Amino acid sequence: MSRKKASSYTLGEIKQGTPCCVPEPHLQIQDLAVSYSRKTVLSQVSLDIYKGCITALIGPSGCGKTTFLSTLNRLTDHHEGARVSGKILFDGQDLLNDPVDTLKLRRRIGMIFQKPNPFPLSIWRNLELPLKEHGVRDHGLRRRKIEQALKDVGLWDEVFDRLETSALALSGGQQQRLCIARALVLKPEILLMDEPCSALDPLSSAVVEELILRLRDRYTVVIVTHNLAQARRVANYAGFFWMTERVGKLIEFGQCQHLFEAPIHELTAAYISGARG
Amino acid sequence: MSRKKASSYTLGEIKQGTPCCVPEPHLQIQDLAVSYSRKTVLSQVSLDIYKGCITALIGPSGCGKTTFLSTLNRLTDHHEGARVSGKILFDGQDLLNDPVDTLKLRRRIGMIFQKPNPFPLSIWRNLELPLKEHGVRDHGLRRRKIEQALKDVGLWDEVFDRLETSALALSGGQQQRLCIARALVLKPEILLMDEPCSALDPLSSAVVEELILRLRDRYTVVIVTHNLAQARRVANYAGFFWMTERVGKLIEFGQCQHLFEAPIHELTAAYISGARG
Amino acid sequence: MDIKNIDNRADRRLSALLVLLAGGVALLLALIMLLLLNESWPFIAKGWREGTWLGLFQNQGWYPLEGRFGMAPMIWASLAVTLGAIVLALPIGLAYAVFLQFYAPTATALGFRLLLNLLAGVPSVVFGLWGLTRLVPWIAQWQPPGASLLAAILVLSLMILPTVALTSAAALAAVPKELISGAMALGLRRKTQILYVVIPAARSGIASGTLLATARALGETMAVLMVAGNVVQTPSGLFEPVRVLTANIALEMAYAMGDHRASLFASGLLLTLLVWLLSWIAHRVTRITKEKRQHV
Amino acid sequence: MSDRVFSWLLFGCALLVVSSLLWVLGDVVLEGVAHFTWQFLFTAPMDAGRAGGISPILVSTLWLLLIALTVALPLGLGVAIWLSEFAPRNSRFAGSIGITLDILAGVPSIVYGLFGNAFFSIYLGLGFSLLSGGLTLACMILPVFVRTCESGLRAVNDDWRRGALALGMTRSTTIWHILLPAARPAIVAGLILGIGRATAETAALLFTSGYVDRMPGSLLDSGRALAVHIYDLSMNVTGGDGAAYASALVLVILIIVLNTLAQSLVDSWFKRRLTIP
Amino acid sequence: NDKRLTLTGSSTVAPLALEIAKRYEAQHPGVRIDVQTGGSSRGINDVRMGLADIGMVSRALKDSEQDLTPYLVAMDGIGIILHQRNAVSALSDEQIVNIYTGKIRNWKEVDGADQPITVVNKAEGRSTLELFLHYYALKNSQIKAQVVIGDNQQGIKTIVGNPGAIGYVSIGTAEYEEARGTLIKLLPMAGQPATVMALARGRYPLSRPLNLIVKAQPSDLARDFITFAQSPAVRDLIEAQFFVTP
Ligand SMILES: Nc1ncnc2c1ncn2[C@@H]1O[C@H](COP(=O)(O)OP(=O)(O)OP(=O)(O)O)[C@@H](O)[C@H]1O
Ligand SMILES: Nc1ncnc2c1ncn2[C@@H]1O[C@H](COP(=O)(O)OP(=O)(O)OP(=O)(O)O)[C@@H](O)[C@H]1O
Ligand SMILES: [Mg+2]
Ligand SMILES: [Mg+2]
Ligand SMILES: O=P([O-])([O-])[O-]
Repeated sequence: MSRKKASSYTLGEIKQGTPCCVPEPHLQIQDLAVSYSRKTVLSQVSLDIYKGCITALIGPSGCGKTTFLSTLNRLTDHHEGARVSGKILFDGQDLLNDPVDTLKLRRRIGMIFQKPNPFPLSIWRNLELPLKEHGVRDHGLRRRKIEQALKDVGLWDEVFDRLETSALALSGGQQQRLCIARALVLKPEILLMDEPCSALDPLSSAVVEELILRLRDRYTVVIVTHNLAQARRVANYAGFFWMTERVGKLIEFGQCQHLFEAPIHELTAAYISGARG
Repeated sequence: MSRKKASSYTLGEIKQGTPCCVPEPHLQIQDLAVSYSRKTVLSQVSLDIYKGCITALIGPSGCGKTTFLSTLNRLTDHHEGARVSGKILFDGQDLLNDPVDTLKLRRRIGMIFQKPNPFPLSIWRNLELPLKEHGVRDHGLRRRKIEQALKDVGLWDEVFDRLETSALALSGGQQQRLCIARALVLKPEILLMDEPCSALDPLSSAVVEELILRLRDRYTVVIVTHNLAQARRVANYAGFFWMTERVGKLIEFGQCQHLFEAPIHELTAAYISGARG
Repeated sequence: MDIKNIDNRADRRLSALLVLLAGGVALLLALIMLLLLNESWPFIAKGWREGTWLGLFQNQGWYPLEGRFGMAPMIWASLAVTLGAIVLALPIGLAYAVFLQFYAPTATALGFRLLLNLLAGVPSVVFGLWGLTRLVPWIAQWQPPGASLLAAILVLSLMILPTVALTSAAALAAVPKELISGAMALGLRRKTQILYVVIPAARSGIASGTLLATARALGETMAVLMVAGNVVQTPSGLFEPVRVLTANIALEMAYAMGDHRASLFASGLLLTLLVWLLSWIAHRVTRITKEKRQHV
Repeated sequence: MSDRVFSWLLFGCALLVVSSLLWVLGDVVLEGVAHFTWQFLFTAPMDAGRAGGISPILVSTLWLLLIALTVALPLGLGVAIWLSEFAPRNSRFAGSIGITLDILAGVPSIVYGLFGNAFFSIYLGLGFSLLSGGLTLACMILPVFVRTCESGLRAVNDDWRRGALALGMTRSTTIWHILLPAARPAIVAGLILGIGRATAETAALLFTSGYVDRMPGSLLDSGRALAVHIYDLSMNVTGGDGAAYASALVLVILIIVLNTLAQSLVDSWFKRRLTIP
Repeated sequence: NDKRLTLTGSSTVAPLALEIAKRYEAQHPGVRIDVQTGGSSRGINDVRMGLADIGMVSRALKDSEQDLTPYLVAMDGIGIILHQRNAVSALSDEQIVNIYTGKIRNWKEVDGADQPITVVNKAEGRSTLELFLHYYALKNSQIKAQVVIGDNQQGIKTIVGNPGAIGYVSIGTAEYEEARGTLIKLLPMAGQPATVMALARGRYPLSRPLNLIVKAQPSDLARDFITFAQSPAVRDLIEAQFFVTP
């Protein structure tokens, strides 16, 4: 696999972040519940997302993992009929109940989707657009930021000579890395990733996974994945969602190793052993 | 889970089929290769599918599992630009090189797809249409066959009072079972199943899996699945596909237990331990 | 699904029958072209023999009874009217579609869409009637004679607006939701999302709708005849009357004999060739966008 | 430009469109209602249309529509089916049929009038008659109808085609029982478009179906269409304005009625077939 | 087949012929008469080719058309019309020629208000145009029009909507509109008021015959219809269409 190539990535200078697994909460979620036009799909979710750590969320299809991620950057605002209750504390602010500038919030909390969704613009414009939008007027500065972001995701060498071509002409894996670069270029604090590898072929998937691993310590990452092996490989913390009576709940949350090797809840045990789901 | 309910299924009288795992080949595939407009996606596949057994095929996304299944009932005829070479022996006939009446062939080799695809007709008409098509003119006979098929998949009790309603109004799991019933109603000899549970929620998935298990001995089943645990639970034989240089190959084939517990090939070992794919 | 393999006899027979029907379509176009050519042949041949056919495209005036057949002013007028209508209808129709799709509350959107369907259903004579009795006098108050290029453009743009708006709305609706979520997740403003993400993503749909509308504008007859003033002259200002090719046919066809009639068929031929060109462009556009999207 | 200015601009455009529409429609309604009586629908025109009603004209219009649809419907459906279900993917013939249809759809109606006059009226010797007018209209609406039906058929889920193939069903059965019903919304939409164009057409009928405002006795009689009547009243009949507006009102209402009829057909069909569970 | 008659030709005559045909049909059950417009020259052409039994022509036959026999049905005149608010109340022939040829472009040059003149002309092929050109000895290419119209009514609508416009239409049409309060006025011509009355007295100069024409040997039915159309039995129909009985 392309591990060798991956190791030549640069993610910029290494910040002396809080070492992982010394838990300092970055986001505190308390008793979160979400319903779509009165039908509750998620309830009683409470957990902390720790700074600089990768938190993996697993669980069967339809149990509300995507919905949970969307509440964190208030994308649920735009879901029709969605009602969110509970508390999400971020930087001393309650994202759900205090007045929040969602545009700024989403700059600080980036999101990557299951299906790569580059804009139908050139590669360059894909990265330039969010920068311009968030007030980076200086052309040289933009240039440097974009180059850095593309290098961070290991895409620079592959595309530096065709930055003006359409982003849609990239392969799936390249598109997904471009989307990650697009989020990184805004220097977010937290990255939400919704099954970032599940639409990719195994080769691209491995490259993207490698990249996620390299984000650890520098960013707080919350990743939803169906691939249990992947969760094990990359995460510090893991949460397991399950659906009871069509309502999603967080069944178990803890250090990744504990959850996978010594699950407390029998549903968790059944799920990770493959007996269920 | 609904195991108890599932156990009340009837699959008609139990035929005294050849006991499983006493291998008698039903399909013999020899050196099969498939290419799409000159790009080879599958090559050097040789294996036997044994009568009355369930053969599970596993492997990462894109390695050609669906393509392989499609060659067996000549659905590849309808794939754009597909060219198939090699031999598939079925009942003394070479499906690829001898003249074959594909309509009859497909009656004998049924197929179930990943996404349930009931026709946009009533439940009843979904089963009636293929019967009529294959010349079952007698109304009473049709009625009996349809009822039997619905009972076989455990759907009769759930829908007998609304056979005239749209099949699209059924839940995902019910739809998939209806599709299986639609295939069974033609009394095929072989059933090809392409990830039949992967689009279903965990509950429905369990019910369908239960049903597949009950098909063993009465039908020859080839099932593609991403869920290794599922493969282990249901299959007698298992094959592992892997992609090298963008061409899918059958890496290992053998009895299910052997493949999962004592894989010969290191790629197989890596894949089933979750380190790859 | 590819259909190259047809498994049995019944299907092959059906296929053969349908191929015949499809051939009929090709025949129809051939027949139209043939008849137009046949009817206009005396005129074209004469022009060719006498070397005057270039005169068609020169500004010698349109006086068929005096044997002068200069079509150039009408060609320019047709193009000017069409272009003007598109330039007006495209941004407004697109804005309407965006409003419908992304801004209007559901109930309002429903009402607005209904109105659009209504507008699409109004026959062109009715627009002509309205233009003749309301719009033209209104313009004349301000710049006589009123019947003018401007009046034609206004009436036409109103007529093609539903086409532009409905096709654009469909194209906008087909933009993948993931793309919009992506834009939101980056904290882009609504305006940026629409201008730089949604519209570019929908551009091929919008373009093909626009080309459809262009063909419609080029081919419209009655409404233009009723408001454009119909003076054969090269358009030189918005308030000048003009005559378009289609209106010319409708105005004179009933009266035309001999060469005059043949010249009208020749202008019909010319219009058809213009439409041919237009759909060729449309095919190029869709092919290019398709190629661009293909993965390397 | 701020977000707010942008949305006001959009709102302004929408308002502009709506107000000009109301101007046009309001005019037709106000002027039309003033001259309209129920008698108007059921009496023949007198005094060149200034007095009396429009009954023979309505009858001629409906005859023209009927002829056009009777010819264009089966023909168009056949071509659409061939294009979407039978034509080989890269066939040049199919490609050129597609281009031909696009050109035909764009050919100005007045050119169809020239063609109809030269071909049906003179060459085939049908003279000025409902038949030659109706056939001309059929040619005119055919391409639009084919294209709409074709795209409707293409939009039908491939899953169903695959399912039908795997059951060994013939293509004819699949088309008849599944694809056509599934594409019915598009077929009805094409119908609406065709009806709209045919009912509102003036230019193509001036030289084909003619000018006679008597009740047609046979299809070989000349008959005046409603749109031609409006044109004649407003352009050629002194004091015909009132009747012209009343006829315009009838024409608009006729088209709306046909429109909503077709639309509600689609809606009810959707509700009947695609019940969402 | 001798129970059916086809009339084609002048759009001026067509509405009248249609009414006459209806009355004739009512009196002769089983007879069908189809009337199609197409302009005077089409009427002549169709009769020659045998496509129509009777042609309608809204002018006198030319020398080249002596193979046909005309039957006068009614008289019509062409009048110059202005917008009612136009201060000008009379124009000489020379002034009209100058206006139509673009030498006079503003009403103030003919003692009107300071307002540009909009010249309304007819499309080629119409006999109204031919007559107008013939009377003023003009060629169509000399005319500098701002608006070209197809039929009478479009002309009237154009003038109503445009106070600076000048045009010419059938007198009957104009009188009817004037009487209904439409904002137009008819100018006298050569000292004669442009009225149906003056036309009837034969004093109005710019007048034309409305003819039905047939080939040398018309059918009995055609002959009978023409006789009917010339009889007093249709006088009220002619007047209702604002033409003058000969
Ligand atoms: N916009 C919406 N409106 C109504 N219901 C919704 C909406 N989005 C999601 N749901 C429902 O909420 C539940 C949770 O959906 P969600 O997408 O969060 O699940 P998930 O865990 O991400 O599943 P998957 O693994 O398939 O992505 C589902 O039952 C889904 O049908
Ligand atoms: N109709 C087609 N035309 C061209 N290439 C195709 C076509 N169908 C499949 N392929 C290619 O063939 C390869 C094998 O595809 P296939 O669908 O058989 O994989 P798979 O193992 O079933 O994957 P998955 O687990 O995602 O279903 C892929 O690279 C795919 O892109
Ligand atoms: Mg999800
Ligand atoms: Mg597959
Ligand atoms: O139709 P015309 O009477 O003007 O020939």
